[in-house]
Amino acid sequence: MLKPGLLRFLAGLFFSLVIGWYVFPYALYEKFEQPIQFSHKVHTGETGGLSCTDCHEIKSDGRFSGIPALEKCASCHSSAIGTSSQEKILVDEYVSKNREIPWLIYAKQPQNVYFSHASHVKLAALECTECHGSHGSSDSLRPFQRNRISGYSRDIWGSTMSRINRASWDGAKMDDCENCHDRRHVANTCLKCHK
Amino acid sequence: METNHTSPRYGMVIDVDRCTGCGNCMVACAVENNVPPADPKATERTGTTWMRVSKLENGLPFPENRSVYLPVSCQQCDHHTPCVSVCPQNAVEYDTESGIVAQIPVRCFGCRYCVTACPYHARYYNWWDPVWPEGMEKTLNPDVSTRMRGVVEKCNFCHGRLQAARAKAAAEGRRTIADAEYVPACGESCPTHAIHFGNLSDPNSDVSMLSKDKRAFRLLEELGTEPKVYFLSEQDWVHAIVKNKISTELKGHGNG
Amino acid sequence: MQFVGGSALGLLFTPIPWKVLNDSAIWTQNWPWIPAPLTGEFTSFGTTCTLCQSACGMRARSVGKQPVSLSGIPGHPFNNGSLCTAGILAHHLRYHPSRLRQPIKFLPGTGYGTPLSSTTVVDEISRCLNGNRGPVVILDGRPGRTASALFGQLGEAHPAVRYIPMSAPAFDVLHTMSDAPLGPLGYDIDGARLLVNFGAPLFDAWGTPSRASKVMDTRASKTQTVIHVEALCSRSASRSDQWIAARPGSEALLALSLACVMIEEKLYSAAAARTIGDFGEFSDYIRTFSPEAVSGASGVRPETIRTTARAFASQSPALAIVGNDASYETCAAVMALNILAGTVGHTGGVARRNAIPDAAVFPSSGVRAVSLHDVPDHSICTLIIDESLSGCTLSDALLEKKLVPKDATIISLSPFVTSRPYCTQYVVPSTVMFETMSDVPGPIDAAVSSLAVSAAVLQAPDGMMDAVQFAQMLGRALGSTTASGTTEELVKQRVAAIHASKRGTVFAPSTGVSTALQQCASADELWSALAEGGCWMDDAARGDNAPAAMTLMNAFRAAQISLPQSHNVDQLFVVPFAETTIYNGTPVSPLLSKVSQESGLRLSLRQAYVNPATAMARSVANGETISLTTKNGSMTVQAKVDASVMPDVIFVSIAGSRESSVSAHSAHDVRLLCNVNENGSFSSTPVSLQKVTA
Amino acid sequence: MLSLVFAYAWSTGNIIFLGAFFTIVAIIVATLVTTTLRTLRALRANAAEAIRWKSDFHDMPSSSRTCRHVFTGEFERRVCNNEFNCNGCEQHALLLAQQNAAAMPVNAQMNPGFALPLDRLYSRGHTWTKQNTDGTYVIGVDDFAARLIGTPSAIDLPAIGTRLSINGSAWNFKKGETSVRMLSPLEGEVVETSDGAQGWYLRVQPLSADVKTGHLLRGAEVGPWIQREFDRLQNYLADPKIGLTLPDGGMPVRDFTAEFPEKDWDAIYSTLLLEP
Amino acid sequence: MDKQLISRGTSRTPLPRFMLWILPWVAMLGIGLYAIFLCLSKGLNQTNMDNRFSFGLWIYLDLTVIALGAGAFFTGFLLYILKRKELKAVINSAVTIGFICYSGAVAVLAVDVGQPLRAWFTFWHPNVHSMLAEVTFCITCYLIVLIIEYIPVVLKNRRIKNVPSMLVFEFELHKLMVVLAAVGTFLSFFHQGSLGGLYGVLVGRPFAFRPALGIWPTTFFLFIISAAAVGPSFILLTTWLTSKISRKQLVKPEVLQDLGKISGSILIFYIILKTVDTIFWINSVHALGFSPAGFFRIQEFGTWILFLEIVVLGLVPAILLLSNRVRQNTTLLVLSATLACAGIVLNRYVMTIQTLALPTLPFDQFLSYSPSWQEVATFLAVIAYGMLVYSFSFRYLTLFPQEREIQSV
Repeated sequence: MLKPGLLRFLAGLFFSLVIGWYVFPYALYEKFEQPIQFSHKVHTGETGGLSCTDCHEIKSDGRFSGIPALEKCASCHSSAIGTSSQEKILVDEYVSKNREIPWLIYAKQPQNVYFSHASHVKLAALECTECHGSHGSSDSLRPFQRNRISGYSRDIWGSTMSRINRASWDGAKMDDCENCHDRRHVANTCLKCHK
Repeated sequence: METNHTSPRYGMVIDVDRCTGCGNCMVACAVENNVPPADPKATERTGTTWMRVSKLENGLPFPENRSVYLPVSCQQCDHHTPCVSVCPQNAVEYDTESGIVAQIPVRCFGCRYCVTACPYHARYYNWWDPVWPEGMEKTLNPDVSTRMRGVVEKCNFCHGRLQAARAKAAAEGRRTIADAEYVPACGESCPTHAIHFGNLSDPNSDVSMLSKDKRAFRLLEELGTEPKVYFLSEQDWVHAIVKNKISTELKGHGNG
Repeated sequence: MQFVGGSALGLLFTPIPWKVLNDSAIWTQNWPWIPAPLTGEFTSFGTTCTLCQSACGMRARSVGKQPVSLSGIPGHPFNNGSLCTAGILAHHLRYHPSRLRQPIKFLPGTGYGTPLSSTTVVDEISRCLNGNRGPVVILDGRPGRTASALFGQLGEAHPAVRYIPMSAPAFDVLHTMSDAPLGPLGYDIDGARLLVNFGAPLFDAWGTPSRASKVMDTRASKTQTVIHVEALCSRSASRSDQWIAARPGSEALLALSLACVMIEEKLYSAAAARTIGDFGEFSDYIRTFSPEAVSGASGVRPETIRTTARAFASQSPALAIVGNDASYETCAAVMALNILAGTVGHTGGVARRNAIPDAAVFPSSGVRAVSLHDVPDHSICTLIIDESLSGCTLSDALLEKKLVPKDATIISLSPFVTSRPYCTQYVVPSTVMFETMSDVPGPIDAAVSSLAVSAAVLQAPDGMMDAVQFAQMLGRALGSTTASGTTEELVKQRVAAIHASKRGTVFAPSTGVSTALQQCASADELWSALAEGGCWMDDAARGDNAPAAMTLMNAFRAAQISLPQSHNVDQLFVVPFAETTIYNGTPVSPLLSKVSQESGLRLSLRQAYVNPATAMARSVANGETISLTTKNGSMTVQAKVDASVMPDVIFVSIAGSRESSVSAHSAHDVRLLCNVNENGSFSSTPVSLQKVTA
Repeated sequence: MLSLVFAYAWSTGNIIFLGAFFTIVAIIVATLVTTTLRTLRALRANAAEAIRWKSDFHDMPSSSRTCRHVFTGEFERRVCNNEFNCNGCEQHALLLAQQNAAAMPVNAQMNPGFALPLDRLYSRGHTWTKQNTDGTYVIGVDDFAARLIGTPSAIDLPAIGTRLSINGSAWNFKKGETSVRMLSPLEGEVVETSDGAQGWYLRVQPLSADVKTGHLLRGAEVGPWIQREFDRLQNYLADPKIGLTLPDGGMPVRDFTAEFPEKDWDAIYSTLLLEP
Repeated sequence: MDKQLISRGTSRTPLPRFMLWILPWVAMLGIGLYAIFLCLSKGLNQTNMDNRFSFGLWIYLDLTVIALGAGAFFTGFLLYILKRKELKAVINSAVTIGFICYSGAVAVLAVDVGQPLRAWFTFWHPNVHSMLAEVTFCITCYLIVLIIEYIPVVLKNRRIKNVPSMLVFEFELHKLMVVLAAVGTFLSFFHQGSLGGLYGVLVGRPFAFRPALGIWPTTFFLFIISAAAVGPSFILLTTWLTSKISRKQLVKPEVLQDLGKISGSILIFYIILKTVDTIFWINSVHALGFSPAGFFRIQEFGTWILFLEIVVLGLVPAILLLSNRVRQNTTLLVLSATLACAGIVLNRYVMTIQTLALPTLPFDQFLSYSPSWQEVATFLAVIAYGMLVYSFSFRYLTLFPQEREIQSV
């Protein structure tokens, strides 16, 4: 009597584990493709010669302009430089129509979070790669994954709940900010990062 | 709750003799901090005004009746802060880097214990979802997050402005900011310059010196909460009423 | 059973419950229906406020072009870094929920309107104007703009059109007392040593929000004394050096009583008296109003009146001022005081100012100042109103008297619905601040002329018209020619004319200082200073500009001031009460709820101040609802018991009431309860008070 | 929580507060886990019926728990608290040692008229058992229970092979809406069932040679016991207005249930047949 | 079916009559659930609470029912720890009442907070200095304990216990009940105290603020003792009421008298402490510069309220309950217990409502507050919920083990 009971029990357990660890994480996120498969690799390093701050700049009032406006792209790409299909989209769909590119921003902070690139870059002298990893040398853009419940970008929240196999730049949860602040003996008060 | 005395402790000194009770501070605060307009059903007791101008009367009949206006925001208690210790989930915190009592609405779950605890009635619960007329949401200040229904909010000395000032300093490679770089919206908007703002830890600052003026008083000082908002008045009756706790000598019922 | 148990246990070891718990909490932190602020580049620009006539310089912090907060420009000659409560919210005006999106046509007597399309409304307006029904009157709520000049051109060019720029009511009366034209007048408030203020909210952002600050700063040096006359200890009264509590409606009596003392004790200016042709008649007339005779009606002791009169005569220059909502009688009496003191046309008194030097561009501007009082009764068939919301109190009663009964048409340009129940009305939606380029002249009662500019930074919604376009549209409809070109082109011509005059000073926000216009190299430089929130200020008129010949009784025969027969001690009176004249009734921003509805700092719509003694006698407690009944109707209001107001007088808020459609006895607006006197102002009206029990 | 939560500090307050909290959570969890494990173990050990008896025993009114030594007159009043487990009862052992069972007279007149042969052992639940020659035991109901129940509408017998425990459920009678559980007088495996036509219902193979029957009533105890039971029954059947009367001149009828259909038989069965 | 669920040997009112009895409660619960739905979907603007009266009827209700529900822990403590066996007669009822009171309180709390979905933050980011964190932890734990304690009562149902696993589980759980009783007592002590501390720590509310004894304000201890004092009285009262309504004797009279005696002896102790505390409070607010009488100057909260609380509803029932002769008389006994319960109801009212109604700032005025219909309906829903759970429990479970014995005699 107990044997089949135990079996059923284990079957239930297994069922939950599969749903919970494989189906649920997959179903939780909505995937969106970026409007253009932008290649950081082409623009930076030996090939492109641009540095991060050429496009992502900190203004004199300490505000970070984030993803550059179309104007910036258009300053080089007023007409197609290469022959790639992505560049054709850029020129035909956005530059020539003067439409801003609706980028999906992986690292966009929640509205209640305050983050100053100026203090991290200028005062703490952090490298871009410290938080953004090798993103700057990637050849294509990963799909943007949006949590269906919270609306947050998955890249911010890490790949898995248990945060196994997580690269140092993969995600920036509140804990990550706090960890780094703690390591560097920076205050961890709420108002430090919340607005 | 240790106070780091090397970091600034921001405070405010309000000259009530200069205050005309115009209400600029209240609306400037609402604009700065993305406080929504009133719900049609909101009242004096359910509305949200981080800075609230109250009227203090001398209690005499017409025409001897005189009143002063007291703009009362969060008093940023420095010691035994009544709201910090009561919050069950650390949504209220004494910010050691500025002396500001921080309210983090996204942590708050709306139990309103802090509202009950605050003797200054400086805390406001969002009874309604914030609603802005169509298009007006474009006028929201990006330096301050909007809040949702069901949480408590209050004055934080326009902390968004402090963050902006710090970011600007950081861009220039500075770690400290001058007093003049950071003024809350109420102080900036006061047409009679009744509101002084600055670092109380700096003995040479405007507010430090004014706070030691013999005209200075604080609200409910005897409770020992060490508010960082001071008031100035030359009028004896103002001091007398504030000290004599007229409140327990109840005059009547009201919606106050 | 076991399966369910197993899955339940297994579930606890998967992310599902924890992640859902966590994410649902995050969801409450980012509710999609809660708006988020804009993101974008943070900038700032200077401009000039157009909400009222004060023309305050303001700096807007903005995301992209979108202003997110406003503050005064430090050093600005008008407002020196201060803004008023409404000014701080000026960028919300554009989004006010009651803003008109479409032209609307109201039918007489109904209070209901039907929306029209833009083209239909132009056609209908053309038909009205060309109906040959009688004179077309253009009422300009803010004279001195480019649009005003265009309206003026219409008046010049078209025989049927009369252009009436709104002016300060007190100066209208003063004009009638002068035998020769006086030209533009203004109060030289800053120059006066003694100021007797009959109820104007001087320290409550009247004229400029920075005045209270200025007075406080100079109080130690005691350069000016302010005596305030009002029935309650208002913000201005309590900030003044002396407050005289006078019964509402007795201001004219009190002013005449002061004049009486001046004449009795020969305290008047002999030079001024010589210019008064009917001094003897006036002296006889005024003897009735001795301090003793007036004391009962005004509640002011005779000694106080005598002391005040002596101070007014001795502390020269002394200036008596009234608010823009004062009655004709009060205006006449107060202006008589200024004439007797001999300060009309002098520094520190009622100054005569120079017109803006742009006559070369707009020949009509500043000429033919006609008052609405001068228009024959029941003569206006078509009335065109522009800028009716910008601070000039337009008396409904006076308008009704001037319009053709039952058959008049009013066309107004306004961002909000303004409905007048007794006539057909077209409301054309107008652009508001930040949507339109506009030149901003200074206040109509300023001592010197000035000009500033308010720039267009945001796209106006479709179908909105600015004043210049409106004037041009009227021109086309009337078949007259008006200056053509965009507002910006026209304003630039004006600025060039000013630059050419080399008069006055210019304030540049970038430097924060004012410099003489002569040092301004080019018209473009002046333009750019103005475009970033600066302003040009004319020089004060030089020399003695005292009027040569006056006939005071011109005004007093029309004023009909008499001492009340007897005063019933138990009688209550109701008085319409505007806490600040600037934004009361003008919907600027829903955030104004902070200073009224959400805090009780100022009266909200349908609230009234009641003295504690008055309230107690009728067992009314603070916050309770009371019903007020006069012979004109009744309304219910909430009582705010306040010891700073006079006993037996109920001050009822008129805040916000212009938004609601009004019709007699519907009692949304306390003004409907009040008696209206001959000259269109409200008199204090006997009222009975009942407590309303729910 | 704890170090998982950032900025957690090992302050005294935190340690005391969270320490107390986790201790309590641990106690609660431990209690639940212990209970679950014990439950599983008991179920595996087939102890459910024994536990049912233990559990039920304390829910029975004290009148149902009279000690057997009251029947013999050794006590005026004594209530058993030992689940009628006389083997484990020190007092019982002591009394057995003192008396000579054979010397006790058979107090026949105590019996109000029930046929209770003394060749068998009676359980307190009104079942009896008797050893067969082949070593198996037959189990039946006594005359009292038979008259109490009368003709059952159905009999719910256990399957062959079911293990019975002492005072555990043996079988159920259905009587209208109510169901009556009969207690097993002894431990064993059911080898045969019957509809009661032969006077018995179950034939049971004991699990061990040492058959425990010490708790069963016998001999002189039976009469006073059944008298007492009959008194209790009369108590129930008495018309509260008239007092004690008995049909048939005070003699037991064949079917009490049929005679007094208006009575709460569910409660009477429950009390007299020891199923609370 | 209904009959099959009713415990053997106990008679219950016929099903239709029972349905008639529960109908109004179901209706009340339904209206209350609608009010709760309104509050959760539209926000707390549905209530008449505001920024000045930020705690209202609900918090008052919570404090009161938790105080009255203290009978559960205290009876458990007396029975399992101090081995007062006679209390076995009411323990099941006490546990049920405790379960009702606490689950009702927690349900109302979930409506009362603005963001119930974030309530778990308290567990993840607790502020150990907050009395409310202490309350939250203890009430959550204690509610779990009460559920676990209530489970055996349910499992003892006639039908459920026929399932062997249920029966065995109940049996095994009951064996460990002493552990749960001990844990429950510990938790109850703390959260009853913390609820008192809730107001006692409010520096900004001199009316409620009390100096600390150790780390807790005196109200911490007063709340524990008052709850312990009144808990047995409430059990007495509910038992008597159930008995009256069901027209059955459920426990032996000695049990009620015993409860009364326990209640009385703790109550007298409490009243002494409360008096001492009040005297100390008068001195301390005076030292702060407040006029102690000023707190009682408004008519609704005059000094009479202090007299009523301490003397009429405190000292009087304490003395009555301590008298043997009074306890012999059921009417007087029940009356005294009622007075004692009313005393705690008033005490919690004063601590919640008067504390908030009194102004502190010089320009404040006395505040009034009247709950909205949604608040009242939610309040009544908790009452209805309690009545339903208790009615069903009484019908189908064995709340009073003595009942059957008393019936069978």
